[in-house]
Amino acid sequence: MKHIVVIGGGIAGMETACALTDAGHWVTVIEKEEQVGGKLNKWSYLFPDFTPADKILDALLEKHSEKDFSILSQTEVLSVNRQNNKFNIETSGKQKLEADAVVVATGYELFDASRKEEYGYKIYDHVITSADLEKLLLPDGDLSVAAGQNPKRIAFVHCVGSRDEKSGNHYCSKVCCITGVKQAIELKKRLPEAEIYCFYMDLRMYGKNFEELYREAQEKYDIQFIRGRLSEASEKIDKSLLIKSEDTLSGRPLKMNVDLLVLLVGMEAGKGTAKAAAACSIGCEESGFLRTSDPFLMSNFSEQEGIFLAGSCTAPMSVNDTILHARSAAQEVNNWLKKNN
Amino acid sequence: MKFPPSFILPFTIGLLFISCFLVIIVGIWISELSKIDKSRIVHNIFTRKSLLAIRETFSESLLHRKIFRKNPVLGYMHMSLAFGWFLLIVVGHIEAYIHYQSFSVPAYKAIFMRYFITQQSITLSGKILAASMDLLLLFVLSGVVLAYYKRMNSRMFGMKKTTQLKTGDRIALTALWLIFPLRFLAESVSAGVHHNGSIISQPTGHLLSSFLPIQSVEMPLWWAYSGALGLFFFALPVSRYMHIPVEVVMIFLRNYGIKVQKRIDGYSRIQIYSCSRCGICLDSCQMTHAAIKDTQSVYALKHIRNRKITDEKLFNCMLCGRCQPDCPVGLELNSLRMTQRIESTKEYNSSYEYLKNGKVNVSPQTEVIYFAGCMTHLTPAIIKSMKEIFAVADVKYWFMDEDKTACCGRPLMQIGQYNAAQKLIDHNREQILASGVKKLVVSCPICYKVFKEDYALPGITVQHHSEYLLNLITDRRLPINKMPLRIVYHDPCELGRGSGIYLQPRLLLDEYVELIPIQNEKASAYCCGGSLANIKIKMNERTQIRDKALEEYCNYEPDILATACPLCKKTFAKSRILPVHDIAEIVCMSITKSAEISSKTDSEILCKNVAIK
Amino acid sequence: MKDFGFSVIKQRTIDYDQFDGRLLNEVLEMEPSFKVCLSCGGCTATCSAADLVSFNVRRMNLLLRRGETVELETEIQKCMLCGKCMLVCPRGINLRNVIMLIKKSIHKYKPVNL
Amino acid sequence: MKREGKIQVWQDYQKDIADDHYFYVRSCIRQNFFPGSEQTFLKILRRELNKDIYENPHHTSCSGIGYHSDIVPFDTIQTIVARQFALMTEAGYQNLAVSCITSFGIYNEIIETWKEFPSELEKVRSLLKKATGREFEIPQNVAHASDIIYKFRDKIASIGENRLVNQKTGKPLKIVEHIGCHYSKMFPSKGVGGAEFPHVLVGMIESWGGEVVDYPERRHCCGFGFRQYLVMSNRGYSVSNSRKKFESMEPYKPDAILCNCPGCPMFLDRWQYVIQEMEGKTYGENGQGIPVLTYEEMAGLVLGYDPWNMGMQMHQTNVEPLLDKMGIHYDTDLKYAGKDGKLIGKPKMVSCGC
Repeated sequence: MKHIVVIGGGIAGMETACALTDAGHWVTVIEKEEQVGGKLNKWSYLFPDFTPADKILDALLEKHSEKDFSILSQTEVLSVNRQNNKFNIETSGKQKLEADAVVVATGYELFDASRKEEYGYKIYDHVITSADLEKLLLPDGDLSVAAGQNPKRIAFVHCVGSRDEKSGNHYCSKVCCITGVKQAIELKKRLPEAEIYCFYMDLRMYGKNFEELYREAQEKYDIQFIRGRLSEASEKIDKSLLIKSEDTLSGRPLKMNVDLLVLLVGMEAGKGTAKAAAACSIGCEESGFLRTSDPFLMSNFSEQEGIFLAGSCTAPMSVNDTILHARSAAQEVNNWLKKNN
Repeated sequence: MKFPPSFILPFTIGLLFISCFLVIIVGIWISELSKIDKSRIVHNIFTRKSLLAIRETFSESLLHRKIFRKNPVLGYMHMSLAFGWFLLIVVGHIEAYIHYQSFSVPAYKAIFMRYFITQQSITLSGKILAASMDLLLLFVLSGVVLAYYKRMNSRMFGMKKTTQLKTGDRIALTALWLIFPLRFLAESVSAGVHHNGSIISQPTGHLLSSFLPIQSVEMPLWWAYSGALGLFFFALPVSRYMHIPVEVVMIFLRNYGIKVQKRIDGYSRIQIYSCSRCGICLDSCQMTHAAIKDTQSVYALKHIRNRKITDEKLFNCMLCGRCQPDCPVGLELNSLRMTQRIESTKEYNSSYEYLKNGKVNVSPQTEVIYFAGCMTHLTPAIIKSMKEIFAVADVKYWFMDEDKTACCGRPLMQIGQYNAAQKLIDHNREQILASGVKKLVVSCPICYKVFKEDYALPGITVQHHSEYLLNLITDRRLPINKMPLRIVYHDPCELGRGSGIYLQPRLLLDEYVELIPIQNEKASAYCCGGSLANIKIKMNERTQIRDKALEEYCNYEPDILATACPLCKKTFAKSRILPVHDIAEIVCMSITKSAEISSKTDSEILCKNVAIK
Repeated sequence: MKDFGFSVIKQRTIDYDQFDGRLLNEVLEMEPSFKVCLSCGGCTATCSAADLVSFNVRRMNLLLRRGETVELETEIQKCMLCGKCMLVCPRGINLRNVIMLIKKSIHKYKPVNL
Repeated sequence: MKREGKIQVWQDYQKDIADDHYFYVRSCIRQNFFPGSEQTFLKILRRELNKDIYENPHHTSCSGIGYHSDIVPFDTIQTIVARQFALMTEAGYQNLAVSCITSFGIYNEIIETWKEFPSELEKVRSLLKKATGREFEIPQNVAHASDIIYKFRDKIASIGENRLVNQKTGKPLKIVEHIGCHYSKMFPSKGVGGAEFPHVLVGMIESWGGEVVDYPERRHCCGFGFRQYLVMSNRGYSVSNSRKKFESMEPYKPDAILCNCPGCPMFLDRWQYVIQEMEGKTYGENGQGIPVLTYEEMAGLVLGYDPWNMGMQMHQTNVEPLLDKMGIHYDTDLKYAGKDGKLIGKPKMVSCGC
């Protein structure tokens, strides 16, 4: 029986582990948090059809619970060393593991919005991120702003920490556009009186039913889309926010007072992925995401033989794409093990 | 002098009221006519035209021939009511004249004759007259029964729907429905009491006397009859039955050559009041295919009359003109809607100061000005075909709007902006005249209609390309290669009903392909649903209208759906159910022998796909 | 008032909070298809009037949404209502009705002191 | 407003400010606009803080205004700046203390240019050598004069006689802080607290007992904008920028505006008067303007200096309302008295709201 170590217990890691167990391998998942499921734990509803994130997570975890693989939680990988076709893995829990293959599934981290100081996240009272909003969108979430009033006007800022040289991230995080549309609709459902604006640079509705949701947002929910990147936000005496942008289609500066500002934060490869890359001696792209052997046929292969990649540690990815990528990773590992037997 | 009984009061007062009202209102309307129209009346009133008008009044207002032709049951209903009532009045009066041996019999004595003349007629003629009165009443009553039934169930009359009523109409309708049964009852009861009456009223009176205290109900029944008549007269001005008197006036004026102008005037009001709200226009209206059921001509006229017309209703019409041939009163439905559109949009501003006429440089050999039209620029296959045809026929032409030009103005006109359109017309007209070319060929029927009717281009022949291509063939300037293709031709509204061009496209197509005759063609052709005249219709509603038309066309299993309008082409092509080509394309395919016609299999597959959906 | 040889320049900024949305709301209520404009500019590209004069149909959406009634009124007068824009609109917006609705109501919402 | 968040930002932008031995370079325009401020700065450093600060009468304009107005070429300004550095080097100093924000920006810009493009540095060395025969070292520490006051703000507070507190109500005075654009917008790391939430003036205000007003247009430029002001017909742009700030700060009812730039106090002060003349609008209490102070003047008031000695009578918007609130005694008769006690002349149009 072959032993495979999966670094990261998010949905990519768990799904890979699951598929590999099914293929008859012995799998160990190393997760730094107490809980598996990764960032999906932070999300309440998923685009484009508002499926509760719990539902997907529970379904995945239930499937995983039926499988026989071990999870080392609150554990980090310190080093991975290759020795005679085997990988020796040392963990923060002082365990020493020997594996035939390693799957890196360290996922992503959310962009720290306070790095965009001009938007005043963590400084102004009513500037929140999409991740913060996600919790508030749960049925018991309190959306009220100053003096317990419901916000009358809400603005979403797209591309916070993405497509932005100033944040050091040139890439597109891919999922924020549709997240913004989804959250705008959810907010409008909760607060039918509120006016909702999305400040965007481009709207990248790449996936199935995304464009349709965007149209619905305009048609049914009166969400207004203003093409322009926010330059700055400032707090007013009543804690509302004065935001400035160019209305690029009019070619004129625009200012607007909003009660709540939601920053659609992008994805970054994050420290976990960087550490894993260092430990496994595999390469990163300029973006920080892990380099795959090629983007077409070998998107699960790292530069190191026997070390595979799954999920959003390779690029920003939606939940469904991550699950698929994880399954393909398991397939590739299985094929590779067979070939090298 | 003996005072007449008091029950005649409702009738007499009502009659007086309605007579005065009609004289005044018709007087006002006629005074509102333009000078030319007034002189038309003066010149024609003592000519044959008045006789024709009388004949038309007789055949249409009384006999309702047009409705008869469309639907015999419905025609009978209208005829029995109108003609029957008319005869009742006429014969009743004759009877009264004979009885009183005088022509100065007050109307009430004729109308309520059975009350006043209690003895039975002894002469044969008197007996015949009395019997025919009874039969006539029976005839009218049969119409009333049908009318009751039609209210309950309009389908029996082959009508999909019937019009909705408002209060004035309800009162008048109730009165009308009551008049004849009440008359019958009153006369029968009188017959029972006095043994007058005739073949029907007498036995009925006899029968009633067997179980009713007829002496005591006689007076109330005559009261009720008179009351119903009075009520009807009073409700007339606020009801649709105004059409009964006004239509007669309208028929006379129409015979004198008066037409609806581009403004609201006395004649347009007369036409509006002449609408009987029979609802026949609802049947032919394609808007119902998109479940739009409140904007049709009958409703538009009703709202215009009541000054409650909203833009939503006024502009939710494709002005396809399909309802117009069906109107039994022969109202100019499109023009009437148009006058209101002009009125409703007269405050709107447009400014085309940017239109500057440059120099027109056209070589003297130029034979033809070609104006493709705005829409045609979105169907470049038509332009390409026309260019190739011009080349084959060796025609020197000036492509007037190849690069840019102002719109023809027709789309503005269709929504009532005549003044704005005039600015565009003036601009284009100047260019056309400056070119010195004597023939203008247009690819778009929308443009064609306006060039033909509103441009005032002396000495210049305006032709739609279907006419022009036919001319080229007659002049043997185009080769003919008949293609083995079955084609359904869709008449564009503006070309067919709008400009009367039905024949030329058909003759042209006959030369090149096999043309399939279809049910709804020519004057009753469908609109594609893309009409620019409707600015309120939603895109999905347009699609529904289009699909209904396509459904019929598909039944004939044509290889190609041919049309002669870029907008129709664009509208139909969107559905992908049938390959759609302009006739210019078909001619071009044939003469260049590049029969790259979309194969039928493609469309079959699509048809199936649609069916699966 | 004293003359300093210059005057306070009016801000070019669109102050969204000052904007009067009544005309916009009226138009959207009567023609909801206008809500889904993508600002793609297809309408402007095909516009017959735009061939002849600087006229931008797409911008009308913006002028309306930013409450620029004065400019909107002059701009909209250039439209010839030919309807080409509707044939190219990827979202099927009934633009001619939008224009007619604006023409109908704009005088009601024009700022008075101008 | 979450203070912890701001503290986090401020901590991200800390800079080294030399402790002593400064070579002082003056501002061209401040000496006209607020002639007492620089003198007060030197007085505070020398007398109150016992620091060594040296200025060379031969130093010149940095020519920044000419540079930003596209009149002075880059090579020229580099050479002029190099000459100032040469004077500093010759005097044996390494820490530059800059009075002017424009100059501060210029010095930083040029030093950064030299770091990125050493060839420029070599060129300038040779140009200066050819032109003047001088040689220079790049200063080890470039501080704006407000940085230095910021560094010693607590010391000033401890020895000061007055606090930024309304003596009648006991509440802290509400002070608007306005940072010159070229202080940290060009190089956020060169300013205390960065560009978005600069701390240099905030630190002084809080340390001296006042309360900072954080209003939406806080980061907005005063409207100086060089060409906007230099060409008379463009001045409308300048006023409209200042007005934007006034309208934004007005609801907070500030007691004073504190600036660290030569241009800003000038324009925030003068434009209040112009707006009043043009539109009849004033932004302070009781039809008065909002007093505009330089940080030296503010420090001087805290230390108990006489406002007229600091040249505060040169303000167009009267400062008396602030002095009254702080409980500072001043002699109205001496407001326009010269050093010799004679009247220097009273302006005909007394300022905003007075």
